[in-house]
Amino acid sequence: MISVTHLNNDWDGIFSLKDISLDIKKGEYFVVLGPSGSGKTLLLELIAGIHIPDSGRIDIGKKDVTTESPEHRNVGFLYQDYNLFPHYNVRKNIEYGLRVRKMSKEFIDSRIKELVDIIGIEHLMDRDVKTLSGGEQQKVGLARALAYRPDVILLDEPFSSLDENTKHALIHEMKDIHSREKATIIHVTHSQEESMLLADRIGIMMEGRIVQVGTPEEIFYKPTSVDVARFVKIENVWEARVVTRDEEAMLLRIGDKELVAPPIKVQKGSEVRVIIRPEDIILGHGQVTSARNTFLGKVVSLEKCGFYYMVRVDCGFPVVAAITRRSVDSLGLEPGKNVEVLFKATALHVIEK
Amino acid sequence: MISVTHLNNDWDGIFSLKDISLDIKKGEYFVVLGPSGSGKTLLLELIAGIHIPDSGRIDIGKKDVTTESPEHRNVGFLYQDYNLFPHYNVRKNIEYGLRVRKMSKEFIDSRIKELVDIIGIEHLMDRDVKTLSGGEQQKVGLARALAYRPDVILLDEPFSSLDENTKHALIHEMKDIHSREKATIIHVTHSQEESMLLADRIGIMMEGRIVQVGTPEEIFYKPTSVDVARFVKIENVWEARVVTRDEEAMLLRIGDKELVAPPIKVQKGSEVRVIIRPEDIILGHGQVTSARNTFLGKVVSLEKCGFYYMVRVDCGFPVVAAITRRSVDSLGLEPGKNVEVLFKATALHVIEK
Amino acid sequence: MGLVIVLFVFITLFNLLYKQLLLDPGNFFSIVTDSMVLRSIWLTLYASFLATLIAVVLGIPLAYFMARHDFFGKQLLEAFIDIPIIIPHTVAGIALFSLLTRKGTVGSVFENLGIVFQDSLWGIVVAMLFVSYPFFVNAAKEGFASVNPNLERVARTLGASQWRSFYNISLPLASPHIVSGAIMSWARGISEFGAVVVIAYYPMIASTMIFYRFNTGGLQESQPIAVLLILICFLTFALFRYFSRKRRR
Amino acid sequence: MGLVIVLFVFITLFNLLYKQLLLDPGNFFSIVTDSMVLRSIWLTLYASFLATLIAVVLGIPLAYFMARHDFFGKQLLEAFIDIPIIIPHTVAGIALFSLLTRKGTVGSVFENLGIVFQDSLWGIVVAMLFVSYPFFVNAAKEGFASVNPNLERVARTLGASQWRSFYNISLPLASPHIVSGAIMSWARGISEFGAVVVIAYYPMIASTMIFYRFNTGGLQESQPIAVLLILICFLTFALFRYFSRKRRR
Repeated sequence: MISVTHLNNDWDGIFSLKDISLDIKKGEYFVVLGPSGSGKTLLLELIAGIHIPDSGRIDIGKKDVTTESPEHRNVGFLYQDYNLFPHYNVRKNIEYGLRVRKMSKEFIDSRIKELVDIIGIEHLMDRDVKTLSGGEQQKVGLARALAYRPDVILLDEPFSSLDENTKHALIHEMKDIHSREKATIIHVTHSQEESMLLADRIGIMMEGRIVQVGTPEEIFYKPTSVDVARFVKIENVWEARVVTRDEEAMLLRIGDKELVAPPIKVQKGSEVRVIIRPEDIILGHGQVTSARNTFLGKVVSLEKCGFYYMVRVDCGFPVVAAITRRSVDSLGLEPGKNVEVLFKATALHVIEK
Repeated sequence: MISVTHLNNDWDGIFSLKDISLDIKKGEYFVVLGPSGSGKTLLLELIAGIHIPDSGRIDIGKKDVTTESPEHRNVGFLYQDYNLFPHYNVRKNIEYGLRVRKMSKEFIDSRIKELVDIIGIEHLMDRDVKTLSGGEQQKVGLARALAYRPDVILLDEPFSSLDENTKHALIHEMKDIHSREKATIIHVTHSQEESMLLADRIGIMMEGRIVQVGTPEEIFYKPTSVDVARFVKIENVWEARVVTRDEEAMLLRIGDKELVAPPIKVQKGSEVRVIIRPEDIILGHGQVTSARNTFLGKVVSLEKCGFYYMVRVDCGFPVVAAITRRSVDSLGLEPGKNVEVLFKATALHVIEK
Repeated sequence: MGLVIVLFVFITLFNLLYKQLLLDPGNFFSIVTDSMVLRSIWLTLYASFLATLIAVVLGIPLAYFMARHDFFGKQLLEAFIDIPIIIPHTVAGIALFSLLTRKGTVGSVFENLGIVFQDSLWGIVVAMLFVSYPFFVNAAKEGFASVNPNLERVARTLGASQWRSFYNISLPLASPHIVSGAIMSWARGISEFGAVVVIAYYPMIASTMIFYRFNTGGLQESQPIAVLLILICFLTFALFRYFSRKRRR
Repeated sequence: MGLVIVLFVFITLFNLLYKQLLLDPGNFFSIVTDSMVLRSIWLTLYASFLATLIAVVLGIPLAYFMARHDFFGKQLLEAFIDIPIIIPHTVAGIALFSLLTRKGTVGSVFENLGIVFQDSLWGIVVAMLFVSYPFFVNAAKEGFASVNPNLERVARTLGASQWRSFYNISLPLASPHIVSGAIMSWARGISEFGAVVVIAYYPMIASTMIFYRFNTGGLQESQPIAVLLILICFLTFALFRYFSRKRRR
């Protein structure tokens, strides 16, 4: 549906995009996730035609639009601060794209009615946009961008100017709107939470490059590089050496410990990295379990983190486990105590060094 | 140390404070938590002397400072956007409070050295403040406010203009600085996460009133009103009637179900509300457990929420449980399936209606 | 302390209005109903209106372009636009006269087209345009700069052409600035004396008329005209303040 | 299209400079070294400097107060400050002359103090002050308004008195605006003609000298002085742009 091929752009030397290629399917909710300053907004502006890339190619539908002007691209754009037209009321804002396209009065009315029902803003239609709250502005901006059924909706940090509670409510509505409107969406954000809750697929963007594309599961559990692992806050990244390897499993050595992991295509003796999310690590005392990797360790520290605890354990190599308050209480964990660390082989993700 | 008594202030009718009373102890880290627009910044400005309250009284140390001008109050103030003096470099910013107080050159140098070590900004000292990142600005602003050892440090949303990763790093440093400097801190924020990680005590502020004061444990697990429960995102608030009550327990009835809860001082037959955090609810299949409250229910929906799932179960009354991905997998939960819902009587929190 | 200066303006103007309107209204009415005086005032308002019209038509595209683009030499161009504000008024008059006199290069070209500047309406308009257009261009530029360019970009993605997004979005949003800039430019034209008097002593505009009457008849004959002009200026100025206030909202 | 207007200014000024400096430098140098001319230019610069000095001393407290406080009648006060910008220059002259003439109420008080305004340096200074101080006050007000009041509040909590926080924080941060406002006000004083000529034909300031020479000797005698003034104005203006640019950073 949307394809971006070898896109390069240098923007005053501050932001620059380097050889970006992406394929986004019709109806997909695609999130570009990356730290601020990585060039995410610029990517959206290139797709919208607000800037023209230095090199590379952009296709929307089956049309090459690389140098097309914005009004001929049929995209919808929602900037971070929504940019409603302040001299129009809500209805005139939403209708703008349809009026510019000289749609009939009947068509406009029926389309607006449909949208307003889906987005739930009927009560706002005659309001002055200056009186809207942040969340209301976002909904109106979204309705305006959706009105003429663009081929793709581009969302630039759509939740970042909202307070926490409004944000959570709107994330769920966004999901619903996406499926009811069958829209293709590219959403850029620096929030892992948003990407996890909304994305069909995620592209990780760092310093102007797309470094990994995958489902949320792949991104958050199977990062392909240490940088991505760090970015998605996996602290458990261990250097290991392959001892043996067969069709079903690999035996790895970390220091003087051995652990079992799913096999990847590497030679015996190679250096690899082992990655596991802190939520996938279980702490216990002599439990019966199917986990083949069990180590004895000593608790180093406990750190409150929301309603969970991050427990650091030294078992010859450093392990971080995310444990509920309940488990901390029932295991009586405290620094210096011994504890068993266990995890399933299948929860491990191994990458070449 | 700081006491605020029956403070009232009307600010253009937009923000207003209504009968605020607070006592903050020396060395305490006190967080005022509330939604935006609840009047939190105004409270700090009244304590700092930037505005004078309509009525009420403010004491700092043992001195009534209600109408004192800011420079005679000995407070440190860090606004949301830090407000470093743009025409001074970092060192001159930090020294400002000491120079105004005409401290000796030796004293200033030694105090600055000490602070700079604690806060870790030695490498920034000769930088122009315009070149600092958000996180660096925050540290410099904090150092400036701490330099003359004020009786209290007032922090206005100190993390809200930072990106997620910087924020997490700085929250941990803030904790460390607080304990090393033995400072008394009042920190206002709308972020539950910050308050949970930093506060010794939390005051919940809603629409210009302080509605509950307590430890994070009390606030997040034992809210005293439905409004606070909603604000701290507890969806499990059940209406119940007291069936029997003795020294050790109460038997409550919700619809046709009965449950056991810790006793509070109410008459038999009274209407009460029962509150429990979703993390304290366990889902299982015929487990052996010490929980006296066990119900059979049907899964209504599963909702991904970060690395956890919010599972809604109907067991005659609606229950929301927060469950790890592991548990969802091992229990094979999906909508329509039956599941056992259990929770300890002691995890329940009962309030009068 | 700073109020001294405001008080000074107030007393200066009040003294004049009081003397004319209350102490000697008869003299005031006889002089301001003099047809020569009325004609000169009408000429001033009309010439300044023409100058403002030219400034608006030529200034809007320039102001929009400068608000939206950064280019090499932009600061030099801004400097050039501001020059007439700081050049002494008689100097501006001399410069214009040198260029547009019938014997001058440009003046002779215009004379062949039938347009004469020396001692004519066109000379007055050109002098007023010269001193007043920077006020218009700067106000309009500020107006366009105050419109978030993302609004136009959004309009473009919604399907509007560049022209339409300008006409639907930027122009209406900048219009309070544009209107107040036009009024300011008109008032500046009305107030000009030095540049006009050099290029066109006749037909007399109001400022020239006051100067002439002052030299021939002293305060007695010049004060009434001054009062009338002050009243007209207050009216324009009230309009200006009205649009400025609207702009700030 | 808008460039037409810029081109017009450029050609107007270039035409004059070219004629004088390149075609007839001899005449230019003989006239601008005439001691009467030099004295009039010096008087203009000096009188305008005095007017600006008064505007700065009286204007800073007023500008600061207006930037920091909202009060009933603020808009009226702002209107009063702006009035001299839009009042026709000869009208301003008549108003001042009416007030300050030896026969006037205020004028006679000053005469007893030994200060005469009619045809004197003080008359020139007062006329220049009247037309130029709004430029200073508005620039200084904008300067103070651009300083985040939270900076002063923070300074207060850090232990600085109100005066000290003004002196350490607001004044230095507003200073680029204040300096450019003072230069603007100075340039405006230099450029004034209408108001000055009514209250003080003698001693002649540069504008008056040009007008006088134009009436007695035509372009031949007035152009060289105009060119010299333009060069002086360019210099002031370069200074102004330098501080404006600094301010924007």
